[in-house]
Amino acid sequence: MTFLPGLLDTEAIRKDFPLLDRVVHDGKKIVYLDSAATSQKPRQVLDALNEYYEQHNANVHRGVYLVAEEATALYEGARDKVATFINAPSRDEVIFTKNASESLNLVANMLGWADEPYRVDSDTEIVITEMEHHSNIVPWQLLAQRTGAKLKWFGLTDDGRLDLSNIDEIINEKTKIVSFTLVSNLLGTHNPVEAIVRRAQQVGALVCIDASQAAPHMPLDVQALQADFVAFTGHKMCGPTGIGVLWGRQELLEDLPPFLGGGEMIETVSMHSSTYAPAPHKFEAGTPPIAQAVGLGAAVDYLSAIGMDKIAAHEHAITEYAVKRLLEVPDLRIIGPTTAEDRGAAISFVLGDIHPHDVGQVLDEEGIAVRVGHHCARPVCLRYGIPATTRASFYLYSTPAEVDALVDGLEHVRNFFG
Amino acid sequence: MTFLPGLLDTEAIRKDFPLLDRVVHDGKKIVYLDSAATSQKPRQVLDALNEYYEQHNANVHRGVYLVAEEATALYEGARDKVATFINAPSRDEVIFTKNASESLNLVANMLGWADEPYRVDSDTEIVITEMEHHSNIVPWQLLAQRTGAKLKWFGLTDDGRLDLSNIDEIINEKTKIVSFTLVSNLLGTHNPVEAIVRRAQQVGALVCIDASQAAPHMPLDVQALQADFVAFTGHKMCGPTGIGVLWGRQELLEDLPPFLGGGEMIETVSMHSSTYAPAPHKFEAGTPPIAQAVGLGAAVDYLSAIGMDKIAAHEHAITEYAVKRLLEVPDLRIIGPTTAEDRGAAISFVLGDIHPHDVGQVLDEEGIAVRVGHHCARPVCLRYGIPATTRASFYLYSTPAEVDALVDGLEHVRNFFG
Amino acid sequence: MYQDVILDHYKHPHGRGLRDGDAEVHHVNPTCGDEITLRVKYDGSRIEDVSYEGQGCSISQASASVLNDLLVGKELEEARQIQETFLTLMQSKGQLEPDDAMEEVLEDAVAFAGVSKYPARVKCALLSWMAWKDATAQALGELAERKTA
Amino acid sequence: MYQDVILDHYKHPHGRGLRDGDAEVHHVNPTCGDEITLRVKYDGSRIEDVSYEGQGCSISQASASVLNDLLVGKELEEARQIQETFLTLMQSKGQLEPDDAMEEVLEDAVAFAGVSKYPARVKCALLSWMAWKDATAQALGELAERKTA
Ligand SMILES: Cc1ncc(COP(=O)(O)O)c(C=O)c1O
Ligand SMILES: Cc1ncc(COP(=O)(O)O)c(C=O)c1O
Repeated sequence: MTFLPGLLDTEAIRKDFPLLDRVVHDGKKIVYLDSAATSQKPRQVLDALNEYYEQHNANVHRGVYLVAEEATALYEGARDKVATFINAPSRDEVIFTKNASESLNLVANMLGWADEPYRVDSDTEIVITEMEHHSNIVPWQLLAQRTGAKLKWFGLTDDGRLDLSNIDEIINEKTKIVSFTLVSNLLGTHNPVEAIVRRAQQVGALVCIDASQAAPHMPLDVQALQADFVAFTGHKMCGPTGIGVLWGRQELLEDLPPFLGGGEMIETVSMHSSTYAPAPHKFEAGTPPIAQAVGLGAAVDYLSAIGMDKIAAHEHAITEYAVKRLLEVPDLRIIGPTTAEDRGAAISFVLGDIHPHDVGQVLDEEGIAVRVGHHCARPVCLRYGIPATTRASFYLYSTPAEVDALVDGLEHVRNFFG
Repeated sequence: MTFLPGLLDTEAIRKDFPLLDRVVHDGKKIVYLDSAATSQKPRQVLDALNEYYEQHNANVHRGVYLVAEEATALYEGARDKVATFINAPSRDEVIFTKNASESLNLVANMLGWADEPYRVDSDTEIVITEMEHHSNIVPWQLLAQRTGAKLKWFGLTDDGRLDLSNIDEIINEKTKIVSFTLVSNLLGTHNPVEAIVRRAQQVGALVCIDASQAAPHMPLDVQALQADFVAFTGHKMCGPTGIGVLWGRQELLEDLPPFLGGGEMIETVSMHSSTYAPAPHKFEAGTPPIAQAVGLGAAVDYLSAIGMDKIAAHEHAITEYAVKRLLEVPDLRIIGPTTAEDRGAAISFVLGDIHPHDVGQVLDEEGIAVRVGHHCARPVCLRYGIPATTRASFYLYSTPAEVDALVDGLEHVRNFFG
Repeated sequence: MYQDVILDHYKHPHGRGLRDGDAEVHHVNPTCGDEITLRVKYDGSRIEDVSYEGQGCSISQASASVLNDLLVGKELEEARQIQETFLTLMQSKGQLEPDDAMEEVLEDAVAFAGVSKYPARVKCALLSWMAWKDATAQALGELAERKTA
Repeated sequence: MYQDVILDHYKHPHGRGLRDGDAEVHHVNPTCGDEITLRVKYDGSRIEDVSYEGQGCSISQASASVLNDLLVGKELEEARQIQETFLTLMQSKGQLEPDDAMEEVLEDAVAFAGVSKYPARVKCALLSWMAWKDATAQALGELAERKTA
């Protein structure tokens, strides 16, 4: 077994994840290398879901009976846990959504309907980057179409980093919002927040950070980031599907208009008009994802008990090893940074002219689960002139042996199509 | 034990619902009479969730590896099940949302951004009713505010029915959309669909039906309803929290613009513009509630195996019995229809001048869980000049003995505050 | 939670009814529809009267009655301390056992200790107290304005 | 799924390259980025040529090569039947064991039976066939127009 400094006790950790015992194709144990798409779930999270449904299931916020009080306490308790996890100044800044995509759409729509000074309209500009996930592109394209605002973006350097050389031109007095990803899901690049935030603050633009690929993998401190909004998604961080988070600065959440209307988000309703509850409830219309919030709370507990800094160190060690081993594979080209510095644990590559679909399919037959395609970041593929990539991504349960299995699998792919 | 014709074998059914064994306040078994807020979940649904997370968890739609194919098949299989459950002409008409509130907001926003002939703007009118849940009021108020359209509504008769006497005036040539609830969550009223649909069709208005309180309780046939959109929510029909459904007619879903932007809902993305996938994916941005859809599929299987007609008959019998018994309680006034005809299994009432909060609290101490307040339908309370109601609501697992427990509890409440 | 003291105040509220005042506020508990209209009358910094009218559950009604008992006749400073002590008690989630000192300050209001275990009802118990705080701010603002005018 | 026949067609595609045609279409598989540009040339109702260029996985490339083999020289009616038979096979979710009759119609294309078990790859296999259908509709529409003009 390969020993790398900084590794977690994966033998113990893997026991918590039932799916990692899954056997596929004639008795091969799964090698799950697709955590950037969605993570596996520890037993602790599934237990929390079951306990919620079996013992405490009720609708939240309005019940005076015991089980309803318990459900409310569990749901709001999950908000407390998430607030602590991201070091939010106030629990009321944590909004539960259905996924990161909804969180990002929520920001875009709030700004479209806002009053000055936040309002995005035809005299203003929106800034994103060329490495965004579609979920941080399309909401802004829609906003630009609907308001007449101009959409601008930072391009990419050849080695997969943001090209900030023209930052003063891209972010200017007209810019209302700058939205970018902390870690790219395709390239793995970890972006320099400070430079962008500083420039945005100079011109009075708001900053929204897509932390979908960061929250699961490293300590996340929304105060240190100095952003105005931070979005992420539960299912990539050991939590259930069906839940996302938007953190926003309190003053903004007070000033900005609601997005979805309905039960839970109101203060008082008459047929003629309604007033809205204070944040976070203002932005949570309808019965919230109660069980999913509880599950996310359990995920946050699970990750925190291990320690986000330890998880980051583990992934760094695995990534360093994986980059090194992958570069040994003939004809393999990494799309994105080719070192483990300032990068996350998702590594995209192309293998000669073998199409990623074929790479993925043959790996699957070996029990190795990787993702192939444009990973919801097609502009990156266009930028590098490739139709798609194969992506292996790692998490706290990933092992050097799995990296080795991937490298062996890729040899097999080369022979197969050679 | 009270015998009523049409009852289900609740002894067997209750074994499927772990929460119904819950003991509260010094050993009292819970009497759960709040299914209109959210239903309890059968073991079969929890098993489906666990099996999904333990064996098949992966992100959907883009994976070429086995588990990803399984996850996709399970998620899309759930869509098939829901389509069959509501007799949809096509599975592609079933959109998964996070709850009924999102479904209703989705319709409102599609119409706000639509081209002619669907576009809601300042020359047009929106029609709802005074008995709507806030989730079918606030989205339309927001749409009216944002577009300048006029919001109109049907009032209520003294006995809790829609007042359709002025239907030809309320729904007129300017009306673009009529949105109303099939069954009221506060009054229990089951509304006459045909008259409203016929008039809407005469003037070329679209019809949206909020079936949140209908889908769990009776056979739902979207073709028979002849509506254009039907919304409902998973957690009230034995499914998980975090999932809702919008059914829409295929031509409409093709013509109408998307709402949330992001991964999954696109066909192709460049930085300059994007094109959208066909429905239902066009309306499902981001990682969908995968496990929750699977759970809803299991719920639909569970309900169908028992039979929606049998469930409706059971609830009718319970409701008839409950109405009769409740009317025996001195000073009790039912808000809503006082017979079991054309009504659902949610019964709201006031008890003399004892405030519903106090009624609910004292009942809770007896282990009886009812909901108190305005039930997210405050205009109904205003209409009947009451601050709030106590609501008992029944489902397939409710028994006559639970009705008796409620009536005994109410006697106790009267003595306590007498 | 339904101590006899609370039920007594509910059935026989003290000081109920709207009388002359320096400021009037209307507060609503959005979750349950409890409402209160409350007026305060100051004589300098002394509370001359707190009058109110409203509809709501026993907890919110009794709490208004207890407030009237406790605050009328007090100096503003002392009233503020009482209000804060009550707030502390209500936010204690049933973890706080009122001691003698607290009982001295809160008198009948210590009976609400049990309510603090029920988050949904805490808002009912606080409704009149929040209204009083708001009305006081308005009244004293007005008085201050009148003085400087 | 990777039958030798498929790999052979992938490595040595038949009829690849763009030649003269009556209509050209460009189809994309949005999930994976596979692309094809395809031209058809008709001689009356006889398919004179199907030429194509594209990038994509072995399945989509091999399927275009097989299409060229099967359709060039055929009468439109027969080509349609072949296309429909292939569609049936691909939508069979691995449940259909091609019989002799089907093998007669599909020749090398029966090798794709295994692909039908993989929903994500079915779209790859069908890409060129959908493009052909579309191009044919355009070409014949144009021809029809030319005739009536
Ligand atoms: C009639 C009606 N419509 C809409 C809703 C909203 O459903 P959800 O809260 O799941 O969005 C409810 C339930 O709360 C309801 O009873
Ligand atoms: C960087 C990034 N942003 C946003 C998303 C969208 O997350 P979700 O699909 O949960 O909405 C993803 C993952 O798919 C992502 O990797």
